[in-house]
Amino acid sequence: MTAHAEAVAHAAHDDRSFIRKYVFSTDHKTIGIQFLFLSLFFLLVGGLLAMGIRWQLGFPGQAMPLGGWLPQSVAPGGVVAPKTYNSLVTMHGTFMIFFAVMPLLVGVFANYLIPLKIGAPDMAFPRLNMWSFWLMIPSGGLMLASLFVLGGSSAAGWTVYAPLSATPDYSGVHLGQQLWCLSIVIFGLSSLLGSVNYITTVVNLRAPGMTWFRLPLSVWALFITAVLAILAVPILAGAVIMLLFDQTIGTHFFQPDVGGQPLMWQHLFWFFGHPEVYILILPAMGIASDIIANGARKPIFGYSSMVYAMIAIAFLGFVVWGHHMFQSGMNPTLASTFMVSTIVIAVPSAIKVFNWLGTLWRGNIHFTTPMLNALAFVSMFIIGGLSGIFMASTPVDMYIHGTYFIVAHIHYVLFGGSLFAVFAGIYFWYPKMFGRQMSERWGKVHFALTFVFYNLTFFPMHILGIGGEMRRIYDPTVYDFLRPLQPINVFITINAFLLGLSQLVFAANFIGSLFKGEKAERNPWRDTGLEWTTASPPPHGNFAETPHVYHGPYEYSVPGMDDDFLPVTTPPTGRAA
Amino acid sequence: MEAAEHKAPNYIAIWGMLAILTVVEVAIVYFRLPRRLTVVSLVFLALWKALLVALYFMHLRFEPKRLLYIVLAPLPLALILVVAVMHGFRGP
Amino acid sequence: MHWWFPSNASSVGGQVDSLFYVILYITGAVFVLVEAGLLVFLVRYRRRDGRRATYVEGSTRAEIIWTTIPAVILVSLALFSQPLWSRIKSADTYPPNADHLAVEAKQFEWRVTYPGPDGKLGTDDDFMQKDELHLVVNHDYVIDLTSRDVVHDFFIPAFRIKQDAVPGMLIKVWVRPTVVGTYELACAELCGLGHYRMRAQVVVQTDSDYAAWLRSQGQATSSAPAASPTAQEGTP
Amino acid sequence: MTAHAAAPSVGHAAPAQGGVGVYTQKVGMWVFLVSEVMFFTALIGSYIILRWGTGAQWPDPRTVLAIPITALNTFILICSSVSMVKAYAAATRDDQAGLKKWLLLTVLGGATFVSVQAYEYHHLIEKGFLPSSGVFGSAFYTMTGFHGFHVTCGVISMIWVTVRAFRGRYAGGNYRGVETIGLYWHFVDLVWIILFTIVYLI
Repeated sequence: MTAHAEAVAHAAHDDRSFIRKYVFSTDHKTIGIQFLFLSLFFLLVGGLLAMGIRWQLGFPGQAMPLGGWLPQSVAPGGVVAPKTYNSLVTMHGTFMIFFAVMPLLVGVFANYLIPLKIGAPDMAFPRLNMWSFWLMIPSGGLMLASLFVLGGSSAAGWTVYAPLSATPDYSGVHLGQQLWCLSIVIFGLSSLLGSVNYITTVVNLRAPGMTWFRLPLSVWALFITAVLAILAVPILAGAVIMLLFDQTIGTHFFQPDVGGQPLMWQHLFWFFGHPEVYILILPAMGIASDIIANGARKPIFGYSSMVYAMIAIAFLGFVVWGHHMFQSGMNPTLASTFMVSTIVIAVPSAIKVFNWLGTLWRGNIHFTTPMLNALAFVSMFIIGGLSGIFMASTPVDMYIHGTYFIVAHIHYVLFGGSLFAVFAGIYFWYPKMFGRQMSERWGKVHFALTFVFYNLTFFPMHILGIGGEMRRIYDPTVYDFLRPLQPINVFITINAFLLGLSQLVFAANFIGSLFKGEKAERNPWRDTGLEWTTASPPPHGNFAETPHVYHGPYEYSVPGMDDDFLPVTTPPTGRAA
Repeated sequence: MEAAEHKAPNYIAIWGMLAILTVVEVAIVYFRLPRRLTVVSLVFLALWKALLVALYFMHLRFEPKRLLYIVLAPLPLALILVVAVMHGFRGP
Repeated sequence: MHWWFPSNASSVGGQVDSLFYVILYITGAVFVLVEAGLLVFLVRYRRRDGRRATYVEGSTRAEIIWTTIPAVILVSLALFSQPLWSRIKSADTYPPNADHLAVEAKQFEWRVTYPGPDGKLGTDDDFMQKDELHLVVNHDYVIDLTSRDVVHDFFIPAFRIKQDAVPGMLIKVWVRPTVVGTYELACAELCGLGHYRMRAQVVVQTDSDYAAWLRSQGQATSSAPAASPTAQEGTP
Repeated sequence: MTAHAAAPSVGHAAPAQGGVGVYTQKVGMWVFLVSEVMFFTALIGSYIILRWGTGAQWPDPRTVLAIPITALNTFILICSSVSMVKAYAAATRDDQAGLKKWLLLTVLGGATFVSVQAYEYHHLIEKGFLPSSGVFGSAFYTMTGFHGFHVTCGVISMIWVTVRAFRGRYAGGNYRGVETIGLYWHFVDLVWIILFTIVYLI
């Protein structure tokens, strides 16, 4: 075990320079934490943009608080201009999906957890891993810069439908859209390097005894997510490059007047976009599974069907993209095919929900902050999943497509689903990452405020959608049939601001606990996982000696044992490892 | 467990085969056969060449089956994408 | 305060609404059952000292049940939706005796071309009207939907009809209004900075009112292109 | 784990539990190539879709492009693939002289391919065939351009591998670096075989 001897030596005296240790680090734990800070920053940016959107929708045509500070071209007299509004909508979606939620789930947890949870000293390609993080800097930087260039940032929606996006004359956006494309291509490269690493690491670097069906569901989920990313993100990169060429060197891929196909953009985008939806929810499912088993002190109900359900979702995720395009002018017979595949993909999601309920059944549920967030994930994912069924039915989709019903659905999945799981994960692994506990009391306050205001913000959006309110509309009061719905918009806006403010509690708790938090022990949650058998935070090289795995990942409340958890490294005889 | 265990294939023979197939391809184009026949035979020849490269030069033939599954994974998806989009446009 | 569907005014709207309600009742029931189950478990199995969780790893029978039931419900929903969908969107099932109109979307207006007195598109007496769509009640129309620049979306909430207008494509949309009245046509696909005000009026009239309107248009177009009274935009 | 742990350029090697029975760099390269397949699917797929959608107006490639010179270029790329595989075979036998010779020939083949392509571009642009010349021009330059970019990256990494070979880094049966870069090289060749048929011949 020469390599491990080396790793141990590293752990004993870590002689890396400051820059190698904290800046250009190849240690997966440092990279995960770097991703955490970066994506929380982008979460803040995306959230602020959302506040701008909500102000305009709640109080159209009124000056925004502090809006006077913005340049006149962006917000004349502090009032959001129509083009600014379109930019806000576009950049909110872009930042949240590509730079906040995806790196939070994949960049943070895949990097931090995979090697620790499978008993590897680091990733398979640590240097590529470092590049994967450092490419996010130019990518996010270009996207941020596009907010400030002449002509404004991309204003064609986060889906940047061609030809609006491909032809500057139509959108009035020149450089902003090109920067958007460039940023997404670099993002794709970063995601690719990360995913190659995650897949190879899980395939080749599992500790002795860590068989495929002993992998925790979080690792399974992150592995499947990486597979999805490997297959889907290159399609986006290819499409975005074509879009960029349409704008810069005069190609005609999406320009109908010379034989290009605008619908081809939508097909390519959603061939990436739908797997992307699962990239954003599968890791959340995995994280929630780990935390729910821990909180309920019970093995996960139906472990192998959970795994097969995720594999099924991953595969079916590639054959449902057309359901974003039911009303796009696509052949209606093909749309029917997509309706069936979409309906089928709901089944594995249902299985997962029932299995989580089965896990809680006859458990001994500890209501810790991570557990509360994980439970919120389950209950919100139920709503998001059920509202998706409306869209799967093609005739109903004809009415609700492109309305606030869709906006409600996506936020129930991406905020109610993914973000609650992200919060759960941060509260849960914070002691491992930083060696200190976050405050449980303030964590619960944050959870309660978020849960309440989140629902008050997004649930009424269903009603707006049923009333027919279109998304991405600068001023809904232009329409007679939407004017009666305006009080709902005001209500949503107020709650959205309160939801935003509630996150200050999280920020204070997160930053405060870095310095003042109670010192964490090795295994504060009494969890069975491998990462809890090493120090908090783990040393460089992770484990003092190669761990050996003897059990499945969720051996809680095993009959005949004193403790209610059995760490995976405990040999079957009961002797301590 | 590595590649050294199998007998190295005759690379020069495969090279000759690839060269011949290329010549045949170009010849087909200049013979101006019926359009459909041209397309079908060219696609067939291209796949044949691609397979030769993948199986022998990239020695997929001698790798464990599980690696083969990883490699084959994207092909059905690529096919689904292209075929679906081709049929996605509304009929006249 | 009207916080629900706009009242329906087309032949297919009723069926779309019923399908919506069917799904609403099914998902509503599932929602209540599952969330209630979750809450009951949370209360009943909350942490108590001296109690241990029961070591259960799963149950194949339970899993088969909760795989099969959703699968059956969902597949029957798909089967339910299919006929209505192909009736609304498949051009070959449209009524053969329908009248034809052409709607061209451009940033940020709807240009409606009427066939004129001869009832045929593409003849000299065609005339164009901006942002105003006049239809005769209980009459079938097939609208040739095109776009001049970017992707727009032809959305009449009261008709429950939505269809993208894609540049380079001609898409046929079938509508049959059933209630006389004035409705709104909205663009439901982000199409640029004036997207929010890409609004038109849909006027569903009786046969005689329509004829009177058509005559007035004939006079207007003979002298000058029709200036639509509702063309002025902006917030009301 | 003595011979296997000696793999270069990896921070740590851990004992693998099963895995696919293939060393880590090779798995990584194959996973990367899988994503490359999807990238070229986006480009080649778009070409097929656009051509299908355009129908009869599509120009006949034979009248626009120079097929004989490209056929020759195809042959050159195939040759460089053979020299690559010969270099790998030499590395597995620890035949250092052979390894260096074949690697140099591979670099030469790749560089020739890129040069001929640059000449072809120059020629076509002089004739007035540009990326803005209809959808065919758009697709032609994007597809062949990205393939050329991949070959260029390949040549650069191949030069690096050759330098390492001259420094004796692949001595003693340490052929993994050569094999891994070879996989990429053959993949680029494979893509060209498909591209050549679809863009130039059909």
